[in-house]
Amino acid sequence: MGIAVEAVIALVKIAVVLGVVSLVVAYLTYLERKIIAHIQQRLGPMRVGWHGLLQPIADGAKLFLKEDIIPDKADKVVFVIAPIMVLVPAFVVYSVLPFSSTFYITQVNIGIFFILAVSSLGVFGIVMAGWASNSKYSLLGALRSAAQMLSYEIFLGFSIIGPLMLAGSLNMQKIVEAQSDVWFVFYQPLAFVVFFIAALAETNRVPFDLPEAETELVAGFHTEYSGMKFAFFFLAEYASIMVVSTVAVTLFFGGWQGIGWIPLPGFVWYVLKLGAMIFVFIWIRATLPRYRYDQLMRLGWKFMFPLVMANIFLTGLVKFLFL
Amino acid sequence: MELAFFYLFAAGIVGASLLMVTRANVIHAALLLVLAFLFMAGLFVLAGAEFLAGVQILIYAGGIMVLYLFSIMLMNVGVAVRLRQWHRQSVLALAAAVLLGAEVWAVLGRGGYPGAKAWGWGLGQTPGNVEALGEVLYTKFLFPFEVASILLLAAMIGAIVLAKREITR
Amino acid sequence: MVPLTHYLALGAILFLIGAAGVLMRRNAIMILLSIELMLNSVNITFVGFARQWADLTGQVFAIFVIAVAACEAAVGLAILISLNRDRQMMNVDEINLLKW
Amino acid sequence: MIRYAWLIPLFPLAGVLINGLLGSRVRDKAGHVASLMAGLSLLVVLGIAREMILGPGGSHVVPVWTWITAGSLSVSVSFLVDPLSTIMLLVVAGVGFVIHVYSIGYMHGDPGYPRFFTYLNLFMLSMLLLVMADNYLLMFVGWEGVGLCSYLLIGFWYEKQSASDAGKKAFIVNRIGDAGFLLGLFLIWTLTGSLSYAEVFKAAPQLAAPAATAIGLLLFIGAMGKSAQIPLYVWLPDAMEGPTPVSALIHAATMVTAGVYMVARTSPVYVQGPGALEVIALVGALTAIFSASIGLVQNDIKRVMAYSTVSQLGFMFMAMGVGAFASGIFHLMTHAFFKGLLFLGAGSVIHALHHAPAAQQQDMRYMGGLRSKMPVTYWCLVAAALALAGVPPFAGFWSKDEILAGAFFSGHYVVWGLGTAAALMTAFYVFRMIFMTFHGEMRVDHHAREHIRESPAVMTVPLVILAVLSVVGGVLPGFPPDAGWIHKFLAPSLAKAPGHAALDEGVRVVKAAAQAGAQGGGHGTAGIALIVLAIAVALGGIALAWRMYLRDTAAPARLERRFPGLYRLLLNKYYVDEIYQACIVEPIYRLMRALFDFDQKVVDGAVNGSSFLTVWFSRISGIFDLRTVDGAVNGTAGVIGFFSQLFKFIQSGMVQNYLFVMLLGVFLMVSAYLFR
Repeated sequence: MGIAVEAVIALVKIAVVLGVVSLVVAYLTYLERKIIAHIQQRLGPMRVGWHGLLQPIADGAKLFLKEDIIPDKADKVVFVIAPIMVLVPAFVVYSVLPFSSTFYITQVNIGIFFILAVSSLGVFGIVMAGWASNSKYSLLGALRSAAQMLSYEIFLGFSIIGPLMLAGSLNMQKIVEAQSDVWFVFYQPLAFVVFFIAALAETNRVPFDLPEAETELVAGFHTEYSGMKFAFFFLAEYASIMVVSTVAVTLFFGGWQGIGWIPLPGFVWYVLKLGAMIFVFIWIRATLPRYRYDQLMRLGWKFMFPLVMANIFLTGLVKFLFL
Repeated sequence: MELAFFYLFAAGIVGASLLMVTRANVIHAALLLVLAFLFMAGLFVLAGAEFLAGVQILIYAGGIMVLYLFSIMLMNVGVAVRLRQWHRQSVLALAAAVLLGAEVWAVLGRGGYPGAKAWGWGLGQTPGNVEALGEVLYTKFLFPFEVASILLLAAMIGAIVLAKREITR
Repeated sequence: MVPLTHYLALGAILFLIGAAGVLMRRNAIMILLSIELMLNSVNITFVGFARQWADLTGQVFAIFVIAVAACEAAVGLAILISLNRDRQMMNVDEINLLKW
Repeated sequence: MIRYAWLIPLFPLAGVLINGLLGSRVRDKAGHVASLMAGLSLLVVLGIAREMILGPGGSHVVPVWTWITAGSLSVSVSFLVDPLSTIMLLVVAGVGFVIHVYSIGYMHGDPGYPRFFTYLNLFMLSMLLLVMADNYLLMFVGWEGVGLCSYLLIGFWYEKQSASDAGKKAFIVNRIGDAGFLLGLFLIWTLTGSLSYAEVFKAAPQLAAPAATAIGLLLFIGAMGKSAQIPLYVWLPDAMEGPTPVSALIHAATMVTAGVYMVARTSPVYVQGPGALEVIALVGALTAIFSASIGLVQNDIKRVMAYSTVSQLGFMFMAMGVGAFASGIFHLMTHAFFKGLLFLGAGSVIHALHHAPAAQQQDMRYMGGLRSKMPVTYWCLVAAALALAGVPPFAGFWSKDEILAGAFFSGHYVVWGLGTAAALMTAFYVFRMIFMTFHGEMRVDHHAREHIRESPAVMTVPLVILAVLSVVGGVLPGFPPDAGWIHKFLAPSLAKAPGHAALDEGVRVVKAAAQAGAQGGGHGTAGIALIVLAIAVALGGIALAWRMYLRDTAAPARLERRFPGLYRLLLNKYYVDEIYQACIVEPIYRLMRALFDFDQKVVDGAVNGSSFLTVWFSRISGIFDLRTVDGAVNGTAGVIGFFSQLFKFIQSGMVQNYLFVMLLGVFLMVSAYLFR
């Protein structure tokens, strides 16, 4: 098998994952609208296709065809690069996610660390977008976003240290295998709570959607964007939700491993768990109000930071004493 | 293959750095530096320092450079773009740098380094070098590690004191 | 396997670019960015040596360099912010209070 | 059970912590806490003693932890349980517990109640450490600990000037002895390379006689201080300023016998240096008769006891000195019973008289006729007095006369003679005390009379316990066959002195004679003679006291008129305190004053003179400095200033200029490397 064949296989895999993920992400928007609608006693999209099933495709077409406006005073280059800069890290992460024990694009030694590192780049796009738009709402949104993501990245990173200590590896496959008996969410409930809150903040989701707060900042950093560039931001957000859900499933819920005797293929289990996680994300958006900026910082530094530190300490202690 | 990637990354780094140094707009410069860092992370992966590559992206690109951007946005950079960008000693400095570069080139040309040894592990294999690095970092280099942590603490306090607006009531 | 000389040459080039940036630019932020570049050139040589001799000490020191860089960035930016607040400018060659 | 020996000192430690740290909380319960702790200790001791006495005995080391490791010196905190320490543990824990209980009643209502019991438990802890230590250093810790507690407890009523003075006196005099003890320890370590008993005793037979004698004498200096022997006994009578239970526990039953215990423990070393033993025997005998004679005329009830204690300690050292180690320890035990009882009884009397004027509470001239008011105290004290006087079958007879027999049969006739004389005086003064206190007409202050009543049960029950022990404590362990059970029990712990065969045989003969006397037969002329003499001496002393203080009450006054000099000499305790004051304390003061004057005049004069010289020299050199040196300096400064004006332009204040120069420096360095 020559290097060329390997490259072709890799490319095919990449194409498959990219395509599927794009589609799934597009349908996530549909899912979100539908779920929120039902939570709020509405019907949601119903017109395009059966129960509005073709709505995302229609939306995509609409956004694709819309006029792409670049503000006059904007920094053109940065303005154009920004949405790409947001989207690319969100998709790059998929290259190391293990969708099942056999299907993945590549394995990296530093698996989970790679995901953290790459997803931390997402903030650049937002900052660039906010700055390049040359609008005060955008800039405020970008500043908020930079501070928020910089802070919560720390808790996100620290919260996964507990499970990592238990698994003894950074490799996603091994982490999943380490949970064949008990999911880490039972060993590490504190870490999971912190992880989940930090993940909400990292993905700029309610109740931490300060950077794009519609009511204060008129959509924040992407106020000036339209058309396909706007769609990129949208896609990136949902792709990020998928990523953090995947990480959550991998780290805390045993990845593709099933529950006991139920004979389902690993991939199905994976999708089921992922779906549940994403549902919780949407559910929270439909339920909770937005935090104020100072509350957000206080929650992070004064509550979650000590909590997650205590968790690491306790895990280390228990591991040192009993394992 | 490896060499080809090395040249690719090296070209990226050098190009981004050169562009960075010559930008008038600070934001552009910072973004170009981020680009250089990303290439550098690729270079690290190539050199078998996968963890370092992760750190480079996570801490340098995702942390320090975001801090730079954040700070730059807090300051008004619009005016600075229209000012004179180059120091009066520029020409002299450039000459000195080029001369120094020539000298370094000569030194490197002499070669004569001890022979290479092979890593105990290859690319993409497990166990990766994270375990090995952690082992070394927390045993042999524990004391420097603690010193670094104290340094970070001191820097944090210093930064807060320096940047804090004095509150007058 | 990439020869050690390549890493060293790359490191030297980056260092000199950074040094030239430090010496030639007036804008304080540009100087800080150039210093970051210089620090990273050192990292490249460290990693190159680590690669050459299969010794992790180089990588460990690269990590320490990153820690130092973080400190430098934090303190440097804090100084710049207070400077910007007090004097509304960021040009280093106008700051010469230490003149004789 | 033996491996739980570490529990024994742990309970008093708990008591110290509870009472010491929570004193204000436990308040009235402090006594109960302390007594409970002492009782728990006693339980463990009894368990261990049961195993030691009924079981195979032997010597057991209970390691706790390694304390000091420095070079070749290695000291561990570990406890030794062998027959000797078992006996000591029984005495310390038993008498200690009884006195703790007694103190609940005696100290009731005192403002320092929790403090008192903290000290008392601390004392128990130290004393138990002392007797259980398996090396000299740990023993020294206990040794110093009991010294500290003694100081604290003598000065317990520290607002009283005389009490705090007495405390300081005890501490300082003990310090002198401790210096000797420490030197002894250094010498032991130098000569044997270890401080643990086992290794020292293993090395002891190889010691030269002079070395062993030196060690023995140095250690005995420590024992002199702690056990109040001539010339360091002066602190013990003053120590009676402390509360009476303290006097009973520390200054009669336990702490003061530490020296005796130490000598007995060190017996393997002592038998290598007979010279030290001779000195001990003589000092003991002299102390016995010397303090007994002082005791004859004292009027303070506790002082009589104090001198009696010193005298009895003399007896114990006498036993050590003549090589009758077991007899000495036997006497230590019986003495702890009856002397503790005597003190507690005296305490009971003082307690009953606490409404009398302060000066009369302890003065026997203001007592008398208390028998009917305090029957329990009276009968207990009579039992103790009979035991002390040596009337068979009470405890003192068995132990004291063993000592005298030991002295006689080992050929120390002088010691024996002094001892017998002291025994006569003992019998006299103790019954003088009984008669003056309980018999005759009541001389108590009128106000206090109606307040006199028997002490509460918490005080009398300990008295009765100790009384029973005073009666049977001698006959049970000391009764034949052979020399008595206690000799056989203690034998593994003690070394054999030279000529011990004759001694052992003599003791055995005396015992046999006593047995025979009880059975109506007889053999062993000397033994029978000794026994008869001993009984005669005891009864004679009692009869004399009876005659002088009950029949013919004018007799003491007559005697006083006839021998005024002797009487004053005895009443003032041979003026020993005054002699010490004049011969040691005053000269030291004078030396200090002289040194002070020397310092003021000579040293300060030299200092002032040299400073005066310095000032003048400085003035002269100052002129030189101003003209010549400053001129040079200013000239230099001028030159530098000129060049500075020139070069200052280099300092542009711009960081980047400096950095540029730095880069040039790097350039030059690399050039140097390239073109070298």
